Amino acid sequence: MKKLIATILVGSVLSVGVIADDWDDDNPAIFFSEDGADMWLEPQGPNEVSLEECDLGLGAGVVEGAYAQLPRYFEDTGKVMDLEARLVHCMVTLQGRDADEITAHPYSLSGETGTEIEALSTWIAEQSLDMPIQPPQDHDAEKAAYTLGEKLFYYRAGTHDFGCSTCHRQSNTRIRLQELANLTTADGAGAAYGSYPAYRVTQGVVRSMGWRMRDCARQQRLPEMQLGSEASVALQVYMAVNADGAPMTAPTMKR
Amino acid sequence: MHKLLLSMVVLCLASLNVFADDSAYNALMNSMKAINGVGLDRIEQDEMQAACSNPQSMIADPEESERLRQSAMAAVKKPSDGVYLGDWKRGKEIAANGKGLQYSDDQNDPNGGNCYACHQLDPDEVAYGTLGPSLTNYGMRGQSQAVLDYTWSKLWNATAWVPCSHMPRFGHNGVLTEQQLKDIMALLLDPESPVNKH
Amino acid sequence: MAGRMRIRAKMSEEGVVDVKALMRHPMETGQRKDAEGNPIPAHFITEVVAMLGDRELVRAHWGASISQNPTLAFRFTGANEGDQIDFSYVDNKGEKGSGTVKIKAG
Amino acid sequence: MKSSSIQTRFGRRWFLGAGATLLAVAALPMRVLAAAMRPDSTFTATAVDAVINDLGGNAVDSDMIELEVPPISDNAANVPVVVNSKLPNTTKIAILVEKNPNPLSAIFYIPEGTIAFAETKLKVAQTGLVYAIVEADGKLYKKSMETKVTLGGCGG
Repeated sequence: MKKLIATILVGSVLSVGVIADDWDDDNPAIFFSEDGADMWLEPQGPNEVSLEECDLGLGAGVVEGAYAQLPRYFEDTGKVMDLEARLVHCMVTLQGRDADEITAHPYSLSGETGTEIEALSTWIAEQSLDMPIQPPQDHDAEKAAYTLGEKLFYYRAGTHDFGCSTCHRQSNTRIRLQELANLTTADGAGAAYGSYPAYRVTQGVVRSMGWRMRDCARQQRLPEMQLGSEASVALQVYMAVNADGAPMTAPTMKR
Repeated sequence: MHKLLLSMVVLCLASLNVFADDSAYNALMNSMKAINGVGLDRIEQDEMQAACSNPQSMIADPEESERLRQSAMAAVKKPSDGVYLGDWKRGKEIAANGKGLQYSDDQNDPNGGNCYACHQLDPDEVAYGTLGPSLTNYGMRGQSQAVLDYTWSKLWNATAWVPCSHMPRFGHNGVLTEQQLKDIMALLLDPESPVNKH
Repeated sequence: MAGRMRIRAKMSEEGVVDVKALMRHPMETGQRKDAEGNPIPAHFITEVVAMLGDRELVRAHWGASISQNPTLAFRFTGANEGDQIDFSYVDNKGEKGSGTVKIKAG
Repeated sequence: MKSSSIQTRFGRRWFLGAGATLLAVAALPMRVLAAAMRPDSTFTATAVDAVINDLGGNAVDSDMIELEVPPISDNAANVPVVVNSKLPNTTKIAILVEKNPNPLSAIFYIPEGTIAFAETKLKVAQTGLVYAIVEADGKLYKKSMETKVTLGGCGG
C-alpha cells in the first residue's frame, strides 16, 4: 500500500506539469519518454520487480549511454541483441513475464497511443542523447552480425525485387518528397540510425528502430519482421557500425 | 580454350551464388512471419534477384549479366490484342497509387504502380521522387512501334534493358495487369496526358 | 493517455510573453478505423483556456481537425517573470487536462 | 499485481492526470465558466460560407492579417498554421480549412493584453485554401492561402 501511494505521488507530480517548463520543441516524444521512465521503475510481472537491474550492456541498471553501444553481444544469452530484444529478455528473466505476450503486440496499431516497448525505447535512447554511436565490434558474433547485416542490406527479394539497397545506397535522392539516407556512409547511417526512436507525426506515436526494420520489410513486400530477430538485429548492427561515432539525436520528430 | 573454361567456372559459381552463401536467406527465414497473404516464399530469390544481391548490387561477370538480360527480354509478353495504349486517366491513378502486395494492403484492391515514388511525370504533381529519371514529356518520342515496344518491355521487365535495374518488373512479376500496363503506357505516350502537356 | 501537458513561457526584454503548450491527446476525428476495421470514436479537445491568476489570457474552441498531440502558441503582455500561467482543457468526452508554468526570462 | 497491458498503464497515468486536474479546475475563478460557449453547430457546418455566416457574415479581405501556411504539405496530419492580426481591437481569430468535412478548425478569443497571434497545427484533408477569419471592432476580415496536399514516403 505504501508503495502504491508513493507511485501515485510520483505519477501525479510528473503529470501535472509543475516541472514541465523546460523543453525546447514541439516533440510529443517527451510524453513517451516520461512514460518510459516510469515503466523502468514499475514493479511488474509474477516477480513484481522493476527493470532497474536490467543489464543493457554497460552493467546492471546502467541506462546512460547504453543505447549508443547497442546492438552488442551478451554473454548470458550468447547472442547479439538490440535494445528491444534485451528489454524482452529482462522482462522474462527479471520480471518472470511471458515473451510471446510481450512480442505479440510490441508496436502501436492504428488508433493506439503507445506501447511499453515504444515508451521504454524512447526514454532509454534519450539517455544516450548526443553520445557517439559506437556498438562494439570485438566479439566474433558482433563481426558476424555486421557481415550478415551487409548481406541483408543488399538482399533483393519479393514481388518488387526490393532490397534495403534499392533506396538507401545513394546520396541526394528522394522517394516522393522524402530525402533518403545513404546508409552505406557514416553521415547517412548516423543521421538515420541516430534519429530513432522518433515521433512520427503521420502516426501520432513514437516508433522504435525495431519498428522501422519491420516497416521497411513491409514496404519491401516481405513478411513481418520479428522484434529482436536475427535479421532485424544484424541490419541495425550494419547501420550502427556504419554510423561510425555519429551522435545520437533521438528522440526526434519525423514526418 | 583456357578462357572459355575459366568463364564456365565463373558462370557456375555465379549461378550457384545463392546456394554458396544462404546466410541472408536463412536469417530472413528465421526472422520473419507470414502474415495476411504475404508468405515466407517472398524471401526466396529468383535468378535475377540472387545475381543482383551482392554488395556491389551488380553481378561481376558481364557474360552472366548479358545472359540474364537476354532471358528477361525473351520472356516479355506483348499485349495479347496488339493494342499498347489504354486510358491515361486510369494510368494517372495507377501511377499515384503506392499500395499493393504489402501485408497491410487489402488484397481485393488493385495494385498501384507507385511511379511517383521514383519518377517525375505530370509536372503539376510536386511530390515526386528522384531515384529514377524524370519522365515529363516522355511522349515527345512519338508512338512508333519501336517506342511502343521499348516502353512496354521496360515496364514489363526493366532488367531486359538494364541488368539489375532497381525498377520493379511490373509485368514479369504480375504486379500490374496487362490493362494497367496499357494505361501507364497511355499516361506516358498519349499527347493528351498531363505528362506531355507542358 | 489524455490529461498531460508541456508548457513553456518565455518573456522577452520588451515584456512580451511567448507561450507554447503541447498536449497529449489523440484528437480522433471519428472517421478513422482501427486495425480490425472498426470505427474509432471521435475524441478531441473542444476547449483550451490559459489564465494568469483571474485574468483570461486566451480561450480556444477547437474541432477534431486540430492535429494529434496538439500545440497551441500565443503571446501576451503585462506579466512578470515568475508569474504562473494555468492551462486547462476539456474534450468532447468531458475528460480534462491541465498544466501550469512559471514565466521565465527568455 | 500483474499489469502487462500498456493501455492500462497509460490509463493509470490519465487517471492521475485527471485527479490533479480536478484540483486545478476547482481553483479556477468563476469567470472562466461564464465565458463564450463553444458554437457547436458552427464546428459541424460543412461549408466555408456557412461557417463565416455563423461567425457574423461578410468577411472582407485584409492584408492586415498575416497568415503562414506551408504551400506544400506532405504531412497533411500536421500542417502548422500561424495567424498574426495587425487589425486594431482584434477579439477573435478563426481558422478554417476549405476542403475539410467540417471546415472550422479553431476559434481563438483574444482578450485585451493578449496579442492577436495564434499558432497551432491542423489536419488538412486535401489541397485547398486555409482561411484566417478575424473579428476586429465587431467586423469580420479574412485572408486565405492555398496548401497543396501531397503524398509522402514510400506511398503505402
